[in-house]
Amino acid sequence: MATETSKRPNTLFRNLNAKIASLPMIFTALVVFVGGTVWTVVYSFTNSRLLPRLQFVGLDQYERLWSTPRWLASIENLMIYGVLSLIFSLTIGFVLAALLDQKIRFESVFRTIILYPFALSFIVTGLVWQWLLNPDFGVQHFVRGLGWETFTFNPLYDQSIVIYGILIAALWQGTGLVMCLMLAGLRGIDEDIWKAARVDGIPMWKTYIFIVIPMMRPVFVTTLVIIASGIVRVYDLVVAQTSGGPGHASEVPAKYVYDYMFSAQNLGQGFAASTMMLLTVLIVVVPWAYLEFGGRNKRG
Amino acid sequence: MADAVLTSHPAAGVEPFGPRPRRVFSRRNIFLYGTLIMVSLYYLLPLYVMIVTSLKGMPEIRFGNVFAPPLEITFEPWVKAWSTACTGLNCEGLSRGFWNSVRITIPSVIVSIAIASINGYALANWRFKGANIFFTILIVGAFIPYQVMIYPIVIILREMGIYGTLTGLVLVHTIFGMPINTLLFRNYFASVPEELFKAARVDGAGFWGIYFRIMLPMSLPIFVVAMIIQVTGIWNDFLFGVVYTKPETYPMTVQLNNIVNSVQGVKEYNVNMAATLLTGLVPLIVYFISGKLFVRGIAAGAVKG
Amino acid sequence: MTSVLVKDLSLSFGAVEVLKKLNLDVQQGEFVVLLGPSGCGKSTLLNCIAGLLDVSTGQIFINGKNVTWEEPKDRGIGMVFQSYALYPQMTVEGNLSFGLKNARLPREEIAKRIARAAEILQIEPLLKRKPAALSGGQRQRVAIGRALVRDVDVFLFDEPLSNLDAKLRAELRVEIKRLHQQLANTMIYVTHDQIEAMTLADRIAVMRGGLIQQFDSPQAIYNKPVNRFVAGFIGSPGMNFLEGSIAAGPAFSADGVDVPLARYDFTATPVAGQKVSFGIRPEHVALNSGADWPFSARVKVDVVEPMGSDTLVWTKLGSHNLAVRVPTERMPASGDTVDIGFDPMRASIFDSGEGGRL
Amino acid sequence: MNTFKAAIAASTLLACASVSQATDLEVTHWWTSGGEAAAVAEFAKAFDATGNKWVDGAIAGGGNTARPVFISRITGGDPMAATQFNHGRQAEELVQAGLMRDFTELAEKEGWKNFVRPVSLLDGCTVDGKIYCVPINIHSWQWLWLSHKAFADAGVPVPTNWDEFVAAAPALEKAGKVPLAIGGQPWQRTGAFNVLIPAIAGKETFLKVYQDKDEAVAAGPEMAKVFKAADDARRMAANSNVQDWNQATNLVITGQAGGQIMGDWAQGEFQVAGQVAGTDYSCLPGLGVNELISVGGDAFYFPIQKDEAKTKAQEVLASVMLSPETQVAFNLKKGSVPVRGDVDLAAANDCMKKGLDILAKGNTIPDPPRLNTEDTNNQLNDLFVEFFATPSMTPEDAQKRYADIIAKAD
Repeated sequence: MATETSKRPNTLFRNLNAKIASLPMIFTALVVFVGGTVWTVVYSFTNSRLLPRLQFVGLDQYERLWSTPRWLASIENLMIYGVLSLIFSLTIGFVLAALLDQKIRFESVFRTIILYPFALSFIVTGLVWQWLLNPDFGVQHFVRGLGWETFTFNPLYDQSIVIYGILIAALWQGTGLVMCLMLAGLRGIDEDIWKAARVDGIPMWKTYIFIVIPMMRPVFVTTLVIIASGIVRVYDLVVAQTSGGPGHASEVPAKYVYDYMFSAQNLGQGFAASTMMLLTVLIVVVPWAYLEFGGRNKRG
Repeated sequence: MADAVLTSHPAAGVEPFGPRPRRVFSRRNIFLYGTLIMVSLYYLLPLYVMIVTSLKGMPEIRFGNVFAPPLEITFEPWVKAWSTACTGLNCEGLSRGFWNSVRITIPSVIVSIAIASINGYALANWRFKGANIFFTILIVGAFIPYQVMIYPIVIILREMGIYGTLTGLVLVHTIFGMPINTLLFRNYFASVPEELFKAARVDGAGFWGIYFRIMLPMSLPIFVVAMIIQVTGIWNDFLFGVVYTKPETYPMTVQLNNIVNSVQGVKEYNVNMAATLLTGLVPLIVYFISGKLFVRGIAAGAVKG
Repeated sequence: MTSVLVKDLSLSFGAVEVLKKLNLDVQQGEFVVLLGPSGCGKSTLLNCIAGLLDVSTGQIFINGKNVTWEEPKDRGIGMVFQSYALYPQMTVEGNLSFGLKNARLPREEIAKRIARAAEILQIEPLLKRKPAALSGGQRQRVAIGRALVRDVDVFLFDEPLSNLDAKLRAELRVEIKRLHQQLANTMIYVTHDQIEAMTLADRIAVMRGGLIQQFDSPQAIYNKPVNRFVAGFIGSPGMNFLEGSIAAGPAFSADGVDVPLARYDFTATPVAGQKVSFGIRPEHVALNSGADWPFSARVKVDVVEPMGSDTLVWTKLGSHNLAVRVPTERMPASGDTVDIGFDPMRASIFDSGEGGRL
Repeated sequence: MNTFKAAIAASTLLACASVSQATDLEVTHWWTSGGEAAAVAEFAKAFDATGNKWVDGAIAGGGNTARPVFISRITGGDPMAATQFNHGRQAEELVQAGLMRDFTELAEKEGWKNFVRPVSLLDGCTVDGKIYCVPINIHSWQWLWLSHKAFADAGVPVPTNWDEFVAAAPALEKAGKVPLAIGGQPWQRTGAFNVLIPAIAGKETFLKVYQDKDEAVAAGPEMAKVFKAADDARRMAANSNVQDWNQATNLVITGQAGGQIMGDWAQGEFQVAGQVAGTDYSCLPGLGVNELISVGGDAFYFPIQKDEAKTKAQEVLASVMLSPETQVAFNLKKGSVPVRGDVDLAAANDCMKKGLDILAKGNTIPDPPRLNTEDTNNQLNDLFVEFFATPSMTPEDAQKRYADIIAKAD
C-alpha cells in the first residue's frame, strides 16, 4: 500500500498542466459535440416546433422522415455527390500533384492557380458558377455564339445533371487543397523507391499505381477526412447555386435539416434528420477514427 | 551491337555524349504542359469572368457574353459595391462589413490557433489518459454539419451570457476550427523528434516551458497552415456571422449576401462580382503572400499521420 | 576486359559541379568500391552509371556499349539501395518479380530466377512475407535479390549496409563477398565505411570533391596513399601525422623529433626545408618490442584505449599526439614510460601544401 | 437625408408620447427589393422624426434566410427591438414562451380595434386574448399580372381570366415568350397553387381544406380540377429560369413573359419600373375567375427588452407604424393595402382600388400561412417544388400526396 501511494500519489494530478491546457478541447468535445449531439437526439423524439419542448412522441418524427420524398431524394443526391466528389477530387488532386511533381518549370505558378479557389468561400464559388453555368449568359450562350447553335450545357436547370453542375463548382474550389496534400505526400516518398522502379524498368504510371499510391496511405487518410467531412456538410454551395432545385434534384440532407429546423419551424423533424446524419457519420467514422487516431500508440 | 545503339536514337551516327537529348517540344512536355495549361484555364476562368464582369456596365453585360473583355472599362461597380450598394435602408455597401470582419477575424484566428496548437501539443507529447477519446470525438465532430449545432450553441452561449457578443462569436469559431487544426498540430508535433522533448524534460522544463521555448519556435510552417485555414474559414463564414451577431457587427460576407440577394429590378451582376471579389480579397492576399509556406506546412502537418 | 567505362564525366546541378571530368575503368568481374566522405560525389557517380541521373558531359560504356543515353533498365545493371527501396505493399516474391513481369518475361522463367535468387540469398522462407515483417538484414537480402533476378552483368550497390547495425553489417558483408565470388559479376559498391571497402574491394576508388583521388588495390591504398587526404581517410584509428620539415640526410624533423629517412622510398625528390606531414599508422609503431628500429623514442603513456583484441595507446612524440596499436595482452598502464619504434619505410610523407606523396 | 429630416421636424405630425431622449431601436426584416426597401424607408423616416433612431437590420434572401436568424437571436437572449414576421402562426411559440411584448394596453388606449380593418387581422396577433403584434399591411396573393407587351407581340388580346390565359399560352410560346413566370423558390410554387384553389374550386373548398383540414375534400373532385389547372400552370412555366419573385415580375415588366401569379407586392415592382396599370400591364384579382382575395400580410413583433428606454421606444414605434400618415405612405410604396379602414387612398392606382373594392365587399378568405403551421407550409412547398419540376409526376399522384399532408396537418 505504502509503496503504491508513494509511487503514484496522484494520477489525477499527473501531467496536470497538460490536462488544464486540454480543458478547452475537453469542453468542446464533451459539452459542444457530445452534449449538443445528445441534446439533439433527445429532442428528435419530441414534437418540438419553433422552440424545443419535451413532449415525447416516440419515433413519429423518424417515421415521417423516412416517408418524405424530399429526404429520400436528399440522401440519394448526397450519395451520388459524395461518391463522385470523392472519386474526382482524389483522382484529379492526385493527377495534378503527379504532374506538378515532374520537376516542371513554373511549378509554383501552376500550384498557385490551382489552389487559389480554396481561399474563396462556397457562397462565392456558388455564385460564380451559377453565373458561368447560366444558360442565358454563360458557357452555353458563349458556345452557341461561336456558331454551335444546338449546343446544350445547362446543368443548373436540368434535373438529371444538376448534381454535376454542383460538382464542377465543388471540385473547382476543393481540388487545390487535395492537390497540395497529395504533392506533400509525393514529396515524402523515398527517392530510392523511384530509382529502384526505374532500374526495374517499371513504367511511371505503374510505379504510381502499384507502388507510390499504396505508400501514401497516411496522406490519403488525412485527405479523406477533409473531403468526407466537407461532403457530409455540403450546404452553402447548393444554396448559393441552385437552392436545391430544380425540383429536389440537388437537395442535400444538411439543407433538409436546416429548412425543417428553421423555416418550417419543426425542430423535432430537423433533429430527427440530423440524428440520422450523425448516426451515419458515427457508424462510418467512429470505428475508423478510433483505429486511425485512438488505438494506435505510436510512442507507447 | 553498335548498330542497334545507333538506330535506337534519333541522332543516328552521333556517339552518345553528354546529357540525353531532350527537346523542348517532346511528346512528354507537350502532354505535361498542355494538361497543366488546360487545367489552369479551368481554374482561372471564373476569376477572369468575375474581374471582366465587374468592369463592365450593365448594358454590356446584358447583350455581350461573359467571356468578352469589357469594351469600356468602368470602376463604377466597384465603387458601388464598396460604398453605396443598398440592403434595406443601409446604403454603405461592403465598407461597413469590412472592419467588422477584421474585428471578428483577428481575435478568432489568434484564439483558435492558440488553443488548437496547445491541444495538439498536449495530445502529441503528453498523452494523458483519455486524451485519445477526446480527440476521436473532435475528429467525429468535424463531420457534424454546422447547421445541426446552431441550436445547441445558441443555448450554450445564452447560458454563458455571451450571446451576440464578439466573445461569443470568437468562441464559436474556436470550437469549429478545433478539429482540423488540432489534427494538424498533433501530427506536426508528433513528428518532432521525441529526444528533443525528453531532453527538455530532463532539463527540468515543464509543460509550458517546452511549449513556448521548444515547440513554438520550430512550428512556423504549421502555424502558417493553421492561419491560412482559419483566416479563410472565418473570413468566409456566413452562417455564424449572421446567426451570432447583430446588424452593427455583421461581417462582410453577410453584407455580400445582402447585396447579392437584394435584387432591385434586374440583377446587377457587375456589382455582385465586384462585391464578391472585394470580399474574397483578404483571404486571397493572405494566401498569395504565404502560399509557399502553406505547401511546406501541409507536408509537415498532414503527411505524417 | 573492360566492363564499365566512365569517360570524362562531369555533372553539375546549376552552378554546383558535383563531378569533374571523372574517369573510371572497371574490369569484367571486378569488385570496385567507391569510397569517400559524404558529399564527395560517389553516390552521384553511381547514379550516373545507373542512368538515374543525366550527365552534363562525358560518356558511360557498359560492356563496350555506349549507354550514356540509355534508360536504366536497358543498361544491364541491377541496383541495391541504402533504404532497401522495397515496394512495401508487395510480398518478397512480388518485389522480386515486379520488374520481370513488366519486362514480360515468361512465367516459368520468372519462377526459375526467383527460386535461384532465393536459394542463393537463403530467403526462401520469406517469399510470402511483406517487407514490414522482415528484419533489416532480411530486407537488404531481398533488395539484393531484386538485383539478382535481373540477371545482369553489373551490380550497383549504394551504401547497402549503412542502415544496419554493426553485427548484421559484418554478416552481410561476408555474404556479399561470397556472392561476388559465386557470381563473378562486376560490382560497383558505394560506401563511406572503409572496412567494407577494404574487405570487399578488388580496387577502391577514393573520392573527394567530385574527383577520384586514388584508384588502386586496398593494399596499395592502405600502404601507399597518394596524398594526405587518402592517407587520413583510410585506416581506423587514423594515421598519425607529424608536421615538420625535411632536413638534410634526408631526415624528417619536427620539434625535437628526428626521423632518418634513408629507408624511405621517395617518389619525388625531397628538398631540404620543405614543409611536410609525416604519417605513420598506429599499427606500424612497435611498443617495447626490444627490437632495434631505425627510429625509436622513450615516451610516456597518456591514455589507454582497450578495443578488445587490440589496444590503442596514446602517447606524445614531441608536441604531437601519437597513437600506437598493440595487442591487448601487451597493454601498458597509463603513466608508464615505454619505448616505441618504427621503420620509416612503412611511413608516408606528404607535402604540407599540395598534400601529394613524396 | 437632411432635407427630409428637416421637413419632418417641421411638420411634427406624429401624435405620440413625448420622447425625451433619442433611443436606437434595431428593427429586423427581410424587405430588400426595390419596392420593399422604399416602403421600409417610410417607416424609418417617420420613426426618426420622433427623435428616435431606426437601426435597420435587413437580411436579404427572403424569410427563410432571415427567420432563423431572428429566432436564434430572440431565444439566444439578444433580441432586436422589433422584427417582421408574417401574420399568423410563425411567432406563436415565441409568444407562448413569453419572449414577446404584450401590446394589449397600447392597443386599447389607441383603440386599434376601432380602425383596423378587417378586424380579423388583429386575431392573427392575438394569443390568449392578448395582442402581441402590430399588423401593418394587407397583402393578398390572388393576382394574375399580365404584360400587355407580351400579348401584343404574340398577337393575341390580353386575357381577362385564367382560362383565356391558358388558351393564349401556345401563341405566347410561339412568339418566344414564357407564358407563365414562376420563380424557382418553393414558396412561389405553393403560393401559385394556393391561388388556384379559391379561383378554380371556390371559397368553400378552400376553407374546407385549409381551415377544417378535410382530407376527403382535399382528395375530392373539386381539388382534382385545381390540380388539373396546376398541371396547365406547370406546362406554361416550364421555361421559367429565374429564382426570385421579382426577377419573375421583371420578365413580365419587360414583356418576356406573359404573366405571373403573384401577390399584390408585385405592384411595387411595376411602379418602380414606371409602368401604368391598364396600359402597360393588367391585374386580375382571383385570376379573373373568383374575385376573392386573402387577407394576409406582415406584422411586427416586439421582443421583450431589458432596457427601459427601449421598451418605451417600442411603443412609439408601434404607434408610428399604425398612424394614418405612415400607413398610407408605407402601403403606397409597398403595393399593399393599409390596415386602417379610415385612411384616404386617393393616390392608389387601378389595381389597388380593385383590391379595396373587393375588400369592402367582404369577399375575403384567410391567408393559408395563417391557417397552416410553417411545417405544413414547408411540406406543401416540398410537394409543389417537386410537382413543378417533374413533368412525369401526374396531377393525381400529387393530389394523393397533397391530401396526405392535409390529413396529417394540425
